[in-house]
Formats: sequence, C-alpha cells, structure tokens
Amino acid sequence: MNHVLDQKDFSGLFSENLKFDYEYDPASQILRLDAEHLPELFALLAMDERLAMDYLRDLTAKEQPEGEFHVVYNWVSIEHHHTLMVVAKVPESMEVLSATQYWESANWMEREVWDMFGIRFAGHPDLRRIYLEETVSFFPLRKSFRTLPVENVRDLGGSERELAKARAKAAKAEKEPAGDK
Amino acid sequence: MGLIDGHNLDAPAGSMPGLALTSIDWVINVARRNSLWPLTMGLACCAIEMICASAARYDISRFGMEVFRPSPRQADVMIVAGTVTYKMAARVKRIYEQMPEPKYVISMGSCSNSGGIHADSYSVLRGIDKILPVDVYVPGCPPRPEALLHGLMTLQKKIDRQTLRRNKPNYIFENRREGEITPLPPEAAVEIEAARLMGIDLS
Amino acid sequence: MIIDSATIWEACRSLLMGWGLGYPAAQVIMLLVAFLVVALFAIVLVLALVLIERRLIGWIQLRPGPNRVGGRTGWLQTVADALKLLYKEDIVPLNADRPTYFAAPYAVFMPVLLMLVVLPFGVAIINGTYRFYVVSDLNIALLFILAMGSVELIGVIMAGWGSGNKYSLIGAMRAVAQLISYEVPLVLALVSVALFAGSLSLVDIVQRQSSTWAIFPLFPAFVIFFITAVAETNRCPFDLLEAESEVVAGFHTEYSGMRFALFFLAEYLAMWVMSALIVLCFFGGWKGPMFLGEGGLWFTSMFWFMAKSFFFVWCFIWFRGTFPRIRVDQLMVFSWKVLLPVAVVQVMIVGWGITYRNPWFSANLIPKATAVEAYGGLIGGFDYMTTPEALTHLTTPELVAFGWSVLGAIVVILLLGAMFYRTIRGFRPSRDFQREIELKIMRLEDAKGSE
Amino acid sequence: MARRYTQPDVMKRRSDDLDTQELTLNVGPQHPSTHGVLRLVAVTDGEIIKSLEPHIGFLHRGMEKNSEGREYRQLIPLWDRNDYLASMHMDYMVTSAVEALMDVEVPRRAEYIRVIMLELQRIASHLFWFASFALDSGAVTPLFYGLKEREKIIDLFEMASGARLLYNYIRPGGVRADITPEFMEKLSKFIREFPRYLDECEQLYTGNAIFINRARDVGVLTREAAINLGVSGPVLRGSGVAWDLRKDEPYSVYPELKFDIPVGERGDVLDRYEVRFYEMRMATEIVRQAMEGLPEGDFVAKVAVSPKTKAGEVYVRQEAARGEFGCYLVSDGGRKPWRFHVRPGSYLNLGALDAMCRGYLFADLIIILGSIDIVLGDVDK
Repeated sequence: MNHVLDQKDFSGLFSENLKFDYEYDPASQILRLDAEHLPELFALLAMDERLAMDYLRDLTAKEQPEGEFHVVYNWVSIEHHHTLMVVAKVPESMEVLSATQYWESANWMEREVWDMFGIRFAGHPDLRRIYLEETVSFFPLRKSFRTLPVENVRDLGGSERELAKARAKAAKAEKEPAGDK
Repeated sequence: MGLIDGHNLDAPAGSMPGLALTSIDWVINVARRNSLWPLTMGLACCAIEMICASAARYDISRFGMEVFRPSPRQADVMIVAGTVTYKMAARVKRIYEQMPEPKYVISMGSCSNSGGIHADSYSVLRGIDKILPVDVYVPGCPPRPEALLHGLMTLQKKIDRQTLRRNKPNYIFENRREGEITPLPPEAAVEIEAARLMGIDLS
Repeated sequence: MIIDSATIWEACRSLLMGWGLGYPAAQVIMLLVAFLVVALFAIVLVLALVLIERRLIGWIQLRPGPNRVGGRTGWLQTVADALKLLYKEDIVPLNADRPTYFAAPYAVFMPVLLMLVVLPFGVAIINGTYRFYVVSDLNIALLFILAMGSVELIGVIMAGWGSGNKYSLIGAMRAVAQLISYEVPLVLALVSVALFAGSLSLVDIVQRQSSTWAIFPLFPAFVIFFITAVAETNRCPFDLLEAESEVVAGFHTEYSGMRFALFFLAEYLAMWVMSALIVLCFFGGWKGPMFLGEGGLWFTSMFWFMAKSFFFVWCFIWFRGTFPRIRVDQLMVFSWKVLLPVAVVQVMIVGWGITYRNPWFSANLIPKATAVEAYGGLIGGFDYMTTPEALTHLTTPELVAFGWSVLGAIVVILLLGAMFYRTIRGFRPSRDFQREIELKIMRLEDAKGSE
Repeated sequence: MARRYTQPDVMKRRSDDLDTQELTLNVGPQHPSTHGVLRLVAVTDGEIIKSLEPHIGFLHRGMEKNSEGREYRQLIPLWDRNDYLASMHMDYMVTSAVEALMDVEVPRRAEYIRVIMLELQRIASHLFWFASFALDSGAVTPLFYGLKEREKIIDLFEMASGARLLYNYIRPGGVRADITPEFMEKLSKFIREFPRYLDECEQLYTGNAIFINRARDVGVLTREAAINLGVSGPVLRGSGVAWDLRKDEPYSVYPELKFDIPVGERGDVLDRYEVRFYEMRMATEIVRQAMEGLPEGDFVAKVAVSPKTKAGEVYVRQEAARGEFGCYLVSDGGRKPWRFHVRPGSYLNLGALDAMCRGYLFADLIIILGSIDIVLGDVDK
C-alpha cells in the first residue's frame, strides 16, 4: 500500500514504454520488476514529461523469506504531486544499477544499502560503507546475521502481564480475612 | 606535590605535618569539588538533558560548573551522556586519556551504564565502565537534570575523601604513581572481542 | 594626615637605609616589593573580574550564577578555580615545540602585567604639589602600552605554534591577522588623543582634560578606540581566535592547569587595562564630574577612576552576553575599510584644529594646572569651553573651524543615533516575511476573484 | 556581503607567487559544534573550503535490526531514541505505519490530541535549534532564552505523558492518556504568551547586524539542487520549494486546519532561519485551532496489547521538525515486523552539506551546519 492523495493511473504509460515483464497496481501505486530493467525505468521516470519524478525520497532494500533481495524505491514528483513505489528484484550477482546519475540523493542511500545488505550499485561514484568500518565482514540487516541474545533484556509484554497477575493476587489476598487460608 | 612528598608521613597522628596536610587536603578538596569543569561531550539523547541542566531552570552554574570546556586538556569531569557505540568508544577513551589528572567520569543514562535499550545491538558497547573507570553512575533513560545534579553532588562527596598523602587509601594519583593503567573488568574481554569484529581496537 | 604612595615610598626607603643598606640596594628591594604588590593587585583584580563576569552573565541569562562557595554571593568561587588549576596535572603534548610551548604563557601574561606599571590610579595634593598614584610616570606611556600589546601577540603566536595542533595554529594565525589589523586604527585613535593632549604621558593626558573630557571633541576616536580595544582583548564579538564552535579553544587548546590559568589571567587583566586606558584617554581619568572629582583627595580620585573603568568592564561583559561572533573576513573588512579611514580623518581633523587653534581642540593650550587652579576648577575649569561671549572674540578662521566642528559633531551624533535606533528597534524578518506572504495570498485571491 | 569563492578564484590565488598547500581539517567526532558525534573532514585552501566529507556512524545503534526482534508496541520507545529532539514525531511515525496495516478507526479526539502534540513538538524542536544555532554563531544568551521557553513545552508534555524527553505517548489506536483540563489551561496560557516571546527572541538575536551579515548569501542551495539532493523540511522550503507534506500529502486532521507554508527566496542560511521562525508562529496557530476544535469522545480505540498486522508492505511519511520522515514497514502478518526501515530527514539533509559549503569559509561551515539542523541519532539510526 502506498498513501497517495490523487492516484493517477500510469498503466497506459507503462505499457507503452516498458517492453518487459512487470507488475503494476494503480490502487497502491506499486511497480514490481526485475532489476535488470532498471536502466529503462530510470530513463523513463526522469525524462518523461508526464511522469517527471524529480524527487527520490527513499531507497532501501529488503530480504524476502525465500532469501532473494528486493531494492525498494520511492519517488515523488514535486511538479505533478504524484508518487510511485518501485520494488526491484535483485539478481544473483547482487548488483543493480545506481540511481545517482539521475538523482544525487541516491548517493548516501545506496551506500547505506551496500553497508547493510551488501547489494552493489554499478556506476556509483563512491561505494563505501557508511555506518560501519571498512574492515567489517558482515552485512547486519541480512536475515542470516543474528545479534547475540542478551539475557537481561526482558520481554516487556510478558513481564507486564506477570506484574498485573501478581498485583491482582496481592489485592485478592488483602481482601480476604487474614486467618482464612 | 614535590613539597609534600618530602615530609615524614609516618609521624603519629596529631603531630604537625599530619595536621598541616589534613588542612591542605581540606582546602584543595573544597577547591576541587567546587570547580568541576565538565567537558562538552554529548553523545545522544542524554546530552539534551545535560544541556537542560546547564540552562536557566536547573542552572548547573550554581555549583560553579558552568564552565563547559571544549578542550579536554582543561576539563575535570567527563560526563558520558548517551549511547556509546564501538566506533565512538575508541574516541571516548582517547579523549579520556587526554584529560589531566585528577579526572573524574560520570556515566549518565542507561546506555552508558549498561547499554540500556540498545543492549542487544551489534554495534553498542554495553557500558562505558568496560573501558574507563567510572566514578558515578546516573541511572535513567534519560535521567532528569535533577538526577545529573545529584550525580555531581555525589561526585563532590567522593572528592571530599581524597588525600594528597601517599600510601593512604584515597591517594589521588594511585595508578599514575605506579605507572599502570586502571585494570579493566573481566567482562571487558567480551566487549573488546566484539569491537574487534566491528573493526575497532579498544584494548 | 594624608598617606600617599610617595610618602610610603620615602618612609620605606629611610627604614631600609636605617638598617644599613646602601641607596641602590634599598631601591632594588623596594622595586621588587612594588612589583609584587602590582602582581598581587593584578591577581586579586582578575579573580574579582572573573567572578563579576560570571555573575553578570548569569544575570543576563536569567539564572543565578555561582552561589555555593563563600555564601550566597559565591565570592570564593574564582579562588577555588584558581586553587584547583594550581593543583592540576601539567600535560605537555608529545609533538609540542617544548621551549616555545613553555615560554608562551609567560610571554602572554608578563606584558599585560607590565602595562599596569604606567597606569595612574589617582592623585593627591599634598602641600600644594601633585602626587600621582602611578608606579612609573613614563613620558612615553602610550607608546609603552602599545609596545606591550604587540609583545603579547608574540606570546599568542608562540602558543599556537608550540602546541603542535592545527586548531591552535589556526587560532594563532587568526590572532596575528586580527591583532595586527586592529592595531592600526587603535594607534591612530591614540595619536589623536596624543595630539590633543600634546603628550604621551598618561598623567599629562589626564591633566590636560581639566576643562573638558577628551570624549567631547574626540568622539569618533573614542568609538574607534572602544571597538579596537574589544578586538585587542579578543572579547566577544571579536573572540575569533578562541571561538569554541570553530577552533575548539584556539591557541590555548593544548594547555592545561596553571599554564592555561595564565592565559585566563592575561585575558581578563587586558580587559581591565583597556577599560582603564579608555577612561584615562577619554573620560578624564580620575577626575569626577564637576566638583566631586578633583578635590585633591586620593580616595575620591581613585574611586572615580575605578568606578569608570568598571563601567567599561561591564560594557565588555554586556557585549559578550549579547552579540554573536563576527566572521573572520568581515573582521578584516571592518578594520581596514571602516575603522581605518575614519581614524585617519579624525587625526587630520585634530591636527587641523590644533593648527588653527580651534576652541574644541585647544585644550593643550591650557597651562598645566596648579593646585590653586584645581581648587578653582569649579568655576575656572569650564572657562575654556566656548561661551557666546567667547565666540564674538574669535577670528574668522577660528569661527569657520568652530562651525565645521559643530557640523561634524551633528553628523556623528546623527549617524550614531541611527545605528542606535536600528539596534534598539531590531529587524524582524519572520514578521516582515509573514506580512509578505499575507500580501501574496491577498494578491492571489484577488486574481482568482477577477477570473 | 558574503562571497562564494569559485574554483577559478582559488586556482588563481594558488597560482600567485605564494607557495600554498592544502590543509586538511578534521572536525569532530567530539567537537563543540557538531551537534553530537559527527566527523567532518574539510580540505581547505587557507580558510576556503574546497571539499567536505561528513563521516557518520558514530551513533549507529543498529535500530533497524533491533526492530525486527520486537513487537509493534515495543518499537515505539525504541524509535523514540532515534530523533530524540522530536520524539512525538517518531511515535507518530511508528504508529501510523502500524495503523496503515491494521484497519483501526482512530477516534477524532485522538487525532486532534496528536496534532496538538506534534505541533508543540515542532515548536520545542525549533526552539532547541534556535538555541544551538545561536551558540554556533557565537552568541551564548539565546541558548538560555530558547531553552527557557522550551521547558514550558516540556512541562506540558510531562503533564500529558509523564516524561521530559522521550514520551512513548502516541500509540496504535490513539494516545496513551487523555489530556486534562489543567493541561488545556496551561496550554492556552502558553499559546497566548508564546508569540510575544518570539518577538523578544528576534529582538535579541535576529535584528543583530552581525548575524544578518553572517547569514545572508551564505550556504546557498538552489531550488534544483535541493530537489535533486533530496533534502526536505525547512531546508527544502528555504530553497524556495513550496513542499510541505501537511499540505501536499495530508495526513491526520491537517486538512481541517488553516495554515501557511513559508518559502524562502535565496536558499541561504537566513532563509532557513526565517522559515523556521515562521513555522513556529504557524505551529502556534495550528495548536490554537486544534485546541478550539478539540472534540469530545474516546482518546484511544480498542487495540490489542500486542497487535497483529496484515501481511503487506507500506510506506508512510509525515512532515516532522527536521523534514520528511518516511517509514517503510514490511509485515509477514505476525506480531513483529519483517523489515522496518526509516527514512530520516536529517540523513539526506546532511548529505547536502558538501554542496552547501563548497567555496565558503571555514567559519561559515559551522553556521551552515547549524542551519540544516541535524540530529545525529536520526542520521545514524
């Protein structure tokens, strides 16, 4: 789902310009495709007057339960006030095209995705880790990476329930006469 | 301290050197505890409460501590306010080493006490006391400014017990005299190993 | 019986010589003691100044300020600070240039201390002769003070270089640029004072202000001197070389303990010396208003001197509580493009006024006042001010000169008044902004309505 | 008037007889004016900045990873610590993301209370920005004036939520506790007095010629560059783009309230300053309207202690104090998020620092950094 005020239907525009397999849902404004086709999509989004997606507001990635990775883009057109979310499936080579040639804001966001997921961006001017040191060997946001469980972090919901139970017990004990057991 | 070292410190209690030294201790401790200049080092959320403590309502300057020094060379007390990540911990340690003796450390907030809400994270140091000797812990997430002021007053009480006399329990240059560094707690080994995985040398 | 420094001096010397010391030995011992007294005075003064600053700044910033050590007033706070700094560890950075690093604090502190030597604090009239409270009435006192100010600069550079730290070096570089460029208008402002008084001795300068304080004819010079004095002492808004938000602590970033305290002492002492210099050069030194001042009593004169200088110290602190910091290139532009031309014009006007005996600038024509005249200063002192009767006796060039100076004074007053009004009124962009947006919306709505 | 030194200028200077050398200056990570633990490496020629690279990650706590192991209600206190100067916005961000996948009808009273809190938080955040910005430019007193007024808002928050800094107040279905008549009384007093106080602040600081000279035409970011670099919030509006999510992609009950969006003209530090000041005035106005229109009714809908969401993915956004806060939530239908990503406002705003600083003086760097108002917790996550 994608909160949009006036949802425009781009189906005609996409079917006219995109000559590959894709999935488009006008209700939620989400476009799903394979990452190999991103060059054509970028050119369309940046160049087409009717789309004019000039503001790349978010770029991130996610790992699917099956182990494949998706890169997620969120665009908005400040000129036309419409939005679009693109979910691109990352190929086996873990390399997709960088969006920095059209949108400079992708620079740091792509570095973050590389840092956290280990997805490479071809054509990025300066692809280094951004949060962690260069020498780190793991990618923290992959599901295969697990943080060490720490014993003193309690399950908040559970402990609250236990506390409520104990209180109720105490109140009950107070209400009843002292000698009664 | 050269003058004082020359005296016979084993003289029986009540004789003149002891008396003189006790009053010198008293004068210097009064001076020290009333002019604790903090280092401006805010790391995260607690820094905001630290700034609030220095602002008009809580006014840390009543205790003569409003002289926040930007340079560690001129500071007396380091208030570690906020989450210490492994990446920052190495820097915090270096800044601590740049401060001149006598120096004190206040650990402000759950994160620098024990890791707090981020204790299960892959990049957060679980307590600044794994790498530095801490004088006062201020609990809270974040502690209120009153709590920080209370922590500072607790530190003042600690300073009151210091002495300039060697071979006494509260001699302030205990470690420096022996040329050794304060030993790290046993839990520190785990943290140093975890930091090494993150590419940071903490030892 | 009035006790004054000269009496004490002679009494001490006779005492020492009575113990069998020769004249030179007695003199040397007394000089040493005098120097110790001056140093002690300086340290007590600085401790008081720091405390005053912290309390005043606290008052400006809506908070009480230090009030724990020494009762509610917190009067021992700075003593505690000094003691603590005395007992701090003294760190020397590994890559420091050691001789320079060690010498720098003294090279900064000593010149400022030496400036105190030539400052006259007051006057006593004993047996019809003047006795001035000054350690040494040098006849080149102004020159001496300027020279000492420049020597201080060398200390700052030494500190910046010796520390082996980039921030220190940048702070010191800024110090060089700032102090050198502000020295020029400072000197020119003092040149007009010296021309006006016809002497470089501070005692003479004060004595020549018997009829009128130098601020009235030399108002632009006063403004220039005040601004440059703030810059010379590195106080806000010119505190670029120790700008916390930019270069950490500037040239004394690497100093700790007592060495740092020496920089601290020097800064505050310089602040007071500059205030005292303003008072001596423009506000009649120890002379109080009208008959309250020159009564020949040492304590009234000292009182007025200290009161006036502390007023300017207060102004310095007030500035710090109010102004943001100026930027480094604007600092230069302000000095070379604004202050310097005005100072040059001021010197030209004074010179011209003296040549043509303009009544505004003819104070140096007054004979050195004697005790009798001083007592009659109530009536006689203002005789030299221009009165309607005196105007009729002027020659034509004098009259023209007088007219010019009146015109100049009006222009200066208008300019400063406009600046003052601008500061008081303030400029509120967001409100103007709001009005603009409202206007825009109105226009848009009008346009829609017409469609 | 400030001047931007272009590359040829620098080259010309260097081709003079002087044998100059580039100076690499390292600011931070512990520096009084980096607003936390940011490290800036500036290559300067004398005092002119030739290039600048921010190094971040000194406060990276791995919060996105930690979120994956927590239930939805536990996410709120965790993400409170992200942008600790605008915790209410953080609460609202998590809440709106969860609500979007939950089918819950939020009571209107709760929405109004949320708007009041969000706008008060905006004022508090901007006041803190004013304090620290003035401190960066060398004026100490505004710090105390700004924080004095902020304490009043903190008092209000404390009355409502019980905390001074991190509130954990807005939660799925509504808010944690209803606001009381005493709160409303104190709030209306605050609303009455606040504009007069803003005037006082401007008299103290804005009118100062030194400040105007330092801020005008410094750190210019053009309209096109601002959009391309993805900056948001007051920085974007300061560059002349009328883009405010409260107007352009409305959420909560903002469509029912009347307010203006301030827009700058030159895109310099002074414009960003003005925009923020005007936003504070406007936020006061919004709070007043929301206070008057506050309906009676429930303050929270019935939501399970540990709610489950539908499977799916959602991207929600809101206009927070520091710009657009987006939240991308992927749920597998359980009690914990599968993937929780936050698009922080400060992160991209900081990315534009290099473009703003090139060609200006090193002394300008500090005031430009202050004008984009970053929170390092938000940048590093």
